[in-house]
Amino acid sequence: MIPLSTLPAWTAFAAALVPLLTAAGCALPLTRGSAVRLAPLAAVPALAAAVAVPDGSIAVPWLASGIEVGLDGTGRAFLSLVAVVWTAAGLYAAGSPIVDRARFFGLFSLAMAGNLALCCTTDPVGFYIFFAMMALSTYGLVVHGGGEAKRRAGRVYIAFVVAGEALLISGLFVIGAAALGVGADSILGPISTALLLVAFGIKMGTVGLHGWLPIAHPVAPTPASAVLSGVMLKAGTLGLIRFLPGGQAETIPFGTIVIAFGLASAFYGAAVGVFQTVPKTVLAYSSVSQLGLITVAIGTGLAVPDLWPAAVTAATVYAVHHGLAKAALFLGTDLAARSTRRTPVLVALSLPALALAGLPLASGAVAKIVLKEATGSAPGAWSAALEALLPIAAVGTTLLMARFLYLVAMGPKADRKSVPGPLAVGAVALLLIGVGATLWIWPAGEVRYAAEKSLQAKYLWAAFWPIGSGIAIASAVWAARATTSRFAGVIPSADVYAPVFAWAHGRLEERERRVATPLPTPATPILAPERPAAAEPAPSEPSLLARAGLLESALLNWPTAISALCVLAVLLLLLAA
Amino acid sequence: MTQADLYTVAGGVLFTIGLYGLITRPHLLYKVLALNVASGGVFMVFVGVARRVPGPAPDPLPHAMVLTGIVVTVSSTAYALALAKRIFTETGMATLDSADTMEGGEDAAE
Amino acid sequence: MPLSEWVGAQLPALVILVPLTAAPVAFLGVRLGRPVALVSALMSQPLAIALALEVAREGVLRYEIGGWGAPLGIDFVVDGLAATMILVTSVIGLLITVYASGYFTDQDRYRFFWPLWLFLWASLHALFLSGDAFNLYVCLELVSMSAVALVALTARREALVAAMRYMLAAILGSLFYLLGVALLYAAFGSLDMATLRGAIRPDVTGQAAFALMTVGLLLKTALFPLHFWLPPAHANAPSPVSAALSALVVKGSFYILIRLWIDVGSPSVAPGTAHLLGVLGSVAIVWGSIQALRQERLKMLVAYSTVAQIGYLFLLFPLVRAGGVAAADAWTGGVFHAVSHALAKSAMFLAAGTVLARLGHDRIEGVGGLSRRAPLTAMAFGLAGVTMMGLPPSGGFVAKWQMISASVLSGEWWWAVVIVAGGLLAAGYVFRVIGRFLGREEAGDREADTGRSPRTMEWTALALALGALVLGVAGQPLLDLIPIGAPALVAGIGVTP
Amino acid sequence: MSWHTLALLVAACTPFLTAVAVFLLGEHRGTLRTATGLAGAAATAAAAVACAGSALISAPGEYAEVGFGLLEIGFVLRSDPLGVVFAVVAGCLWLVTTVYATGYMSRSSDRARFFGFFSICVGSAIGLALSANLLTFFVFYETLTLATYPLVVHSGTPAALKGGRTYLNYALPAGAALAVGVIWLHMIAGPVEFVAGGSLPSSLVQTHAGSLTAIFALLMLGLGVKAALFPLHGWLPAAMVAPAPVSALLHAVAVVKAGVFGIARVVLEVYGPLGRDLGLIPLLAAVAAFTIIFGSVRALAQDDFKKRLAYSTVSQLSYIVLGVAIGGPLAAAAAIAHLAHHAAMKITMFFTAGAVAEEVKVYRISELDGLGRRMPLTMGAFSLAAIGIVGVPPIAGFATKWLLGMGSIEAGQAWVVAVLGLSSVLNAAYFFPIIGRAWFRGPKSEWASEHGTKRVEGDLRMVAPLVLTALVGLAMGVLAGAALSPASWAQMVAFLEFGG
Repeated sequence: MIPLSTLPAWTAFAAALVPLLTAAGCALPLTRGSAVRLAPLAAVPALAAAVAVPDGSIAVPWLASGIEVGLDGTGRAFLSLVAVVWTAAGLYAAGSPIVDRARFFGLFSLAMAGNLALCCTTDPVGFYIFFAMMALSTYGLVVHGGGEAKRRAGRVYIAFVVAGEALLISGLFVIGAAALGVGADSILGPISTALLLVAFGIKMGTVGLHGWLPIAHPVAPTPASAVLSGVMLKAGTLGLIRFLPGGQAETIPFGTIVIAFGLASAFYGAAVGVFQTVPKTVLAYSSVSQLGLITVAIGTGLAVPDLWPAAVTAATVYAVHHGLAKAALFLGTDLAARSTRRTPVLVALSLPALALAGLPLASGAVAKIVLKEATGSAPGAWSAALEALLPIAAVGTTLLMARFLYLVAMGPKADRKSVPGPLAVGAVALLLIGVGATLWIWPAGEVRYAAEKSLQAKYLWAAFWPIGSGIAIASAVWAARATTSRFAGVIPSADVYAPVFAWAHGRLEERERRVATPLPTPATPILAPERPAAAEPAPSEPSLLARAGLLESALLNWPTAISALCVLAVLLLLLAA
Repeated sequence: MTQADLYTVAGGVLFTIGLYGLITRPHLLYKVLALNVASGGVFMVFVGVARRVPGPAPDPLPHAMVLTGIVVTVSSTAYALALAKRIFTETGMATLDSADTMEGGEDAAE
Repeated sequence: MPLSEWVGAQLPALVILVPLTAAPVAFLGVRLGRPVALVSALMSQPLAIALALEVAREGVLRYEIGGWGAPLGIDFVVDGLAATMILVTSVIGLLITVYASGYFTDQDRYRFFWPLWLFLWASLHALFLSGDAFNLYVCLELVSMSAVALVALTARREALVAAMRYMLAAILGSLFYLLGVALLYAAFGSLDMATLRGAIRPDVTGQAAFALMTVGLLLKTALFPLHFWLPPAHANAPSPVSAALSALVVKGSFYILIRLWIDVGSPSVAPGTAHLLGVLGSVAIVWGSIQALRQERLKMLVAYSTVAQIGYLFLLFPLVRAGGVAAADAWTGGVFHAVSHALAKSAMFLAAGTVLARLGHDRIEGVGGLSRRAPLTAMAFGLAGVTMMGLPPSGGFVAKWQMISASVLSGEWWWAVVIVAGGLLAAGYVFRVIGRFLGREEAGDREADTGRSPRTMEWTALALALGALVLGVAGQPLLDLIPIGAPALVAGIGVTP
Repeated sequence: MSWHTLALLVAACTPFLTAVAVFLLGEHRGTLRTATGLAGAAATAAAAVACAGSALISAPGEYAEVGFGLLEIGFVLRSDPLGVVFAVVAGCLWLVTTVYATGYMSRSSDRARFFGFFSICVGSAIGLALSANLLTFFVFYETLTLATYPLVVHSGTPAALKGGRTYLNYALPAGAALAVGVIWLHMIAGPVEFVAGGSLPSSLVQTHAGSLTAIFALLMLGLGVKAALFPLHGWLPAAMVAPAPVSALLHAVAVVKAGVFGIARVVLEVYGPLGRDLGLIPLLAAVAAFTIIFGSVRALAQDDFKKRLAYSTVSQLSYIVLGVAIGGPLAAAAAIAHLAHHAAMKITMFFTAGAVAEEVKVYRISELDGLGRRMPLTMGAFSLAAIGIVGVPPIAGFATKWLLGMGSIEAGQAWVVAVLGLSSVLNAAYFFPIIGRAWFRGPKSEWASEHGTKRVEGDLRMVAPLVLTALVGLAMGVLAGAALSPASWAQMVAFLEFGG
């Protein structure tokens, strides 16, 4: 009998795990058809739970190594975002010509379950379980459809995932042990913090750790890219919020480093992104840039422990905003490419694009205000620096978005057969509504306050001028396109990682080729038909055993033997005397 | 040196001579005879030992043992000779170290 | 007197008399040998078991033949050691008899096997019971003569030459022993072991007597480098004979050696000799194993294995020197080794005999895949090999445990090194054969196989091997029996550092 | 006789009796032989579980015992909580493996010999699990050594014989070292029983420090070969010439775990705190840590399917050794739990290797492309087990890693966390490509052209066991915190060991 008080937590958790059913359904031949049809809607129960289930969590000691499930404010925000984006992506996928649908929706559901459930767990083990489930099943989504390019991208993706998981679990060990009351007060605490920052930094594409992002996004099927960029990256954010020892003095040394990395990501993403030639790659770099801003918020909270709650709110709000907008953009990319009439799509897409840059009335403006509130109290010179730099980042975002829309508009003509159906259009529409409305109906006080604030003239101007400048610069670049177009693509999509990846791919593929063409003496196939053994070379000189044999025949010789007997007799007589 | 000691020492010498013959003579007949010489030596030692008790009468026990020993030696000599003869008929030689004694095998009992 | 009581009182005589009576009867008719031997073998079992139980219950038994008593009469002394040896001889004897009844199908040709074998058996029992140095000589001669005759049984020339070699060596050994007996009598005026035990004192003649007797016995036990006669004799004899020779006959002379040195004399008064014997034993272990590794014939391999395994027995001498627990461990371990080796080695020779009977040869390279065609035989060989290697669960392991214990306790760890190395070398030659058994059949091997291996042959070998194995886990009763009436030196009295 | 001792007797004796019956039934009475084997395995598994029940309800010091005298020490079996873990694992997986082997060997020769020795191996493993003292343990340990040989060389090919020789070259000297160590220890300390928390009196440290150190080295040498500790691991890949059921149950579970189980017994229940006092444990931990990494790196280089698995086993076994050597209840619990966890996962993988070899004659990883579509259940089970070994939650391997990681912090040995992290990455590096090939590449090997890519699993007798063990591995992880799960049981044992 489950006590009534635990019901909410259970409900939320169970709702989050509903996609596991569709995943299983896709695996079993009998249920495959219906599971594929139901998979897009598998996140709906979770969304309902996010809306309806009250806060509260319970420990479940028997599950895995003992986990804790339930919802709190942050979890609820992330769960809502995740559920909406997955539903949109699912609907879009349902309306897209995807090959091998059973497998796609199976993996899709599995990743969805992981992503939803990690929002509903509040302890390290539970989070790690679902984090891994999400990240690993996504590999299948990235390489879905097969081919050399996808395999390479998948390889990069999985390498980063594995490294991240290893670092993450190492950091979580310390937290787990601390829960048991051991090891927390030592040097392990800061080490654990550092490990978590790096591990989640990989997931969030922080500059330097971002190598997989612009590789994996373009090759994945569009719905997968949408969830990848829209919500899976945010799992990193949620992880940071959950497991960093926020609000404690020990985090202060990390603060400035994190802020620095955040800012670097924000600018680097924009700077590299504008040189890209594939729309989805541009979006990937935009994600690097945008998540850099979230990182800045987290860093501020670390630097000023008192600001941690505010930083959490900022990160959460920004995550929701970016998640919706970026997912819309990804889906829109494909929608535009498949539409015979591209202009309406482009117009629709400029909403989330501009929202990212901070367009008033849209989610971006609200998010940026919350962010600014948090960073306004950053320590020392940081406050002023951020005040100056954040708008410039918005300029960068605008440029990126302009580049993106340009690439979408210039994309190859659509094929008539692949015209998107109502499901696909509806999915994008759902997200657009989200971009427009979510932050306005957000229940938390601060957000409502910021939303109203964004309508004040000061903030309107602050929101507008970077967008305006960005558009102006973009127009100038476009006008001078005879010159500037030469720069398109000068930075490879993997930027600084390009030579590393090329080398690693080369090594691995070379080895594969070597293995695939068996050498004259292949590894012994076990229990396979054997070849006749080579004749042993004749020994050139008598072996030790043969020498022993010669000696033995001397010993066996009668005179020798009896003489030995006599010697022995004399010896024994002497010893006796 | 008493008479008894003389017997004893002579017995030892005989034993050694027998031993020498056993080593140096390859022919089986010689070997068997050499062993007989050696056992004669041993018996002489026994005879000498019988004198160890004080008084005119020797200890009877070693004599009894010598008798037993002679019986044993006679029978074993007979047996050894029979065996040597058989070897001669089979191999045409009467030596031990014929080339193939270490090889070959027991024939399967049929 | 009720029969059972009479039998109980006459047990020591009966264990000798049964085979001794059966032997001439078996001699009488061609068809008589087998049934008489089987009856005698079966009758020996309850007697030997009863004797062992009696000793286990009552302690050392003395039996005066004809009621004369020492010094005039002849006494039998049955202590734990003697009872153990008789028990083992009886059990192995029975199984060899059963095996032989399947092996010797040509009744005429092998008609003398049965009486000779029964004589051998009777003399072995007599040897184990004798408490008198001269008596032992007589028994030793009886054993040797029957053994030589058995070796020559096939009348093939290799066998004849081997038998001759064996005979000359045996007679020479007996002469050395007899010479020693003479000097022993000269020194102490008695040949009764029990009397000697009290009379022994440092004396040049006495020491010389010991030395000469020892040389003779070493020759008969085939301790390296006096093993020259053993491999040809054991390998060329018919397999049941090989089994009896390797398992029992060499133990006879060894038995006298330990009686002489540990019961009557004491290795502690002649440390040099004790060490020399230990060293020769060690060399035997290594040398015998190495030779076994290079043999091409299965029976030669097994024979050389005997040369090696005999070496272990001689480690007893240095190890009991210190007295105390170490000596007690060494004593039980050494005897236990003799017992388990007897079981395992007879199993090996019998298994080899089956191979020979099936294939007509015993070349190791020709036995490929035999485990498929004669699984019981392969299994018997393998299980016996476990004891040879001294691995658990086997009697060999328990024995080695005791001996290594003794060497650790006495601080002379180098003997332990030898014991361990010997086990590994044994593994080398055992697995050489087992690998072949389990391996592929070479072309023609299957055709050469006559398939002739009666169940009596396969099962007896397996039973012996299993016996050696069972000793490894359930050997405690025997471990308790062996020390009964043990000499003071090895009775476990005294403190060991 | 109470049911406690009865269960103990049945668990230890049934495999040997089964072996005898199987040998006697011989090659030709196949059906009866199979039935006997299954019945024996089922009885053994049930009895092992009953032993576990017995251990659970008995107070420490009052566990069921049965035995007789031998060498003043005794040949004694006992169902204590640590022992029954291994006994249950070996017993239950034997039942599964018997089913699998019936399918795998259905066209093979010498089946009586195979199943007979197989039973002896399992009996030895269960026997040594339930041994109450070092002598009994050693007897079973060596029986296991010997009984494995005929299985390694089962096919009788020169390659198999060579593998068998390599196996012996390692195993026999190890046995000798172990023997000397055990005897020496008995000389110093008298009969050595296994007692939670260590049985050697602490006063021995003053009097026999040198000897105890040497003995420990000898024991580790002897046990380390089966545990495949570097540099004693070389036999394991060579022994992969054995048929798949042997590799699966013996070279992933019974034989190799006998080594690590022995190390656990010696470190936890013989030396106890003495090991730390003598400074022996850190060295063991270092060797284990190195082996973890070394095994993984070597696994990366293997293209032969079974050899890659073998090197993975080398690496994984040292998790157990490391857990024991870290010293601390959580780490020890991780070690004990991993006995079961690794068993379920690795046996699945070897089953897969065997099933794949039988079904499509594929022995190399580079030929596995696209096999997931051909044999989805088989490869699915494999994938589950593989990601479990890598340490991906919520499969069993993660439960081990979690306990081990926290245990190492608890014991103040946080460096182990780095080893775990690196090892996880390497594990992923050699297992993920297999999964990737099977599921995310198109078929290119010969089997595809010969048989097409139609979905055909192998013999049901092979598929069902491997799916079952994969699910067991999953369940062990998902329910790790539940009562009576291996991880919970292991924690109970560990707290007994450390007096928690």
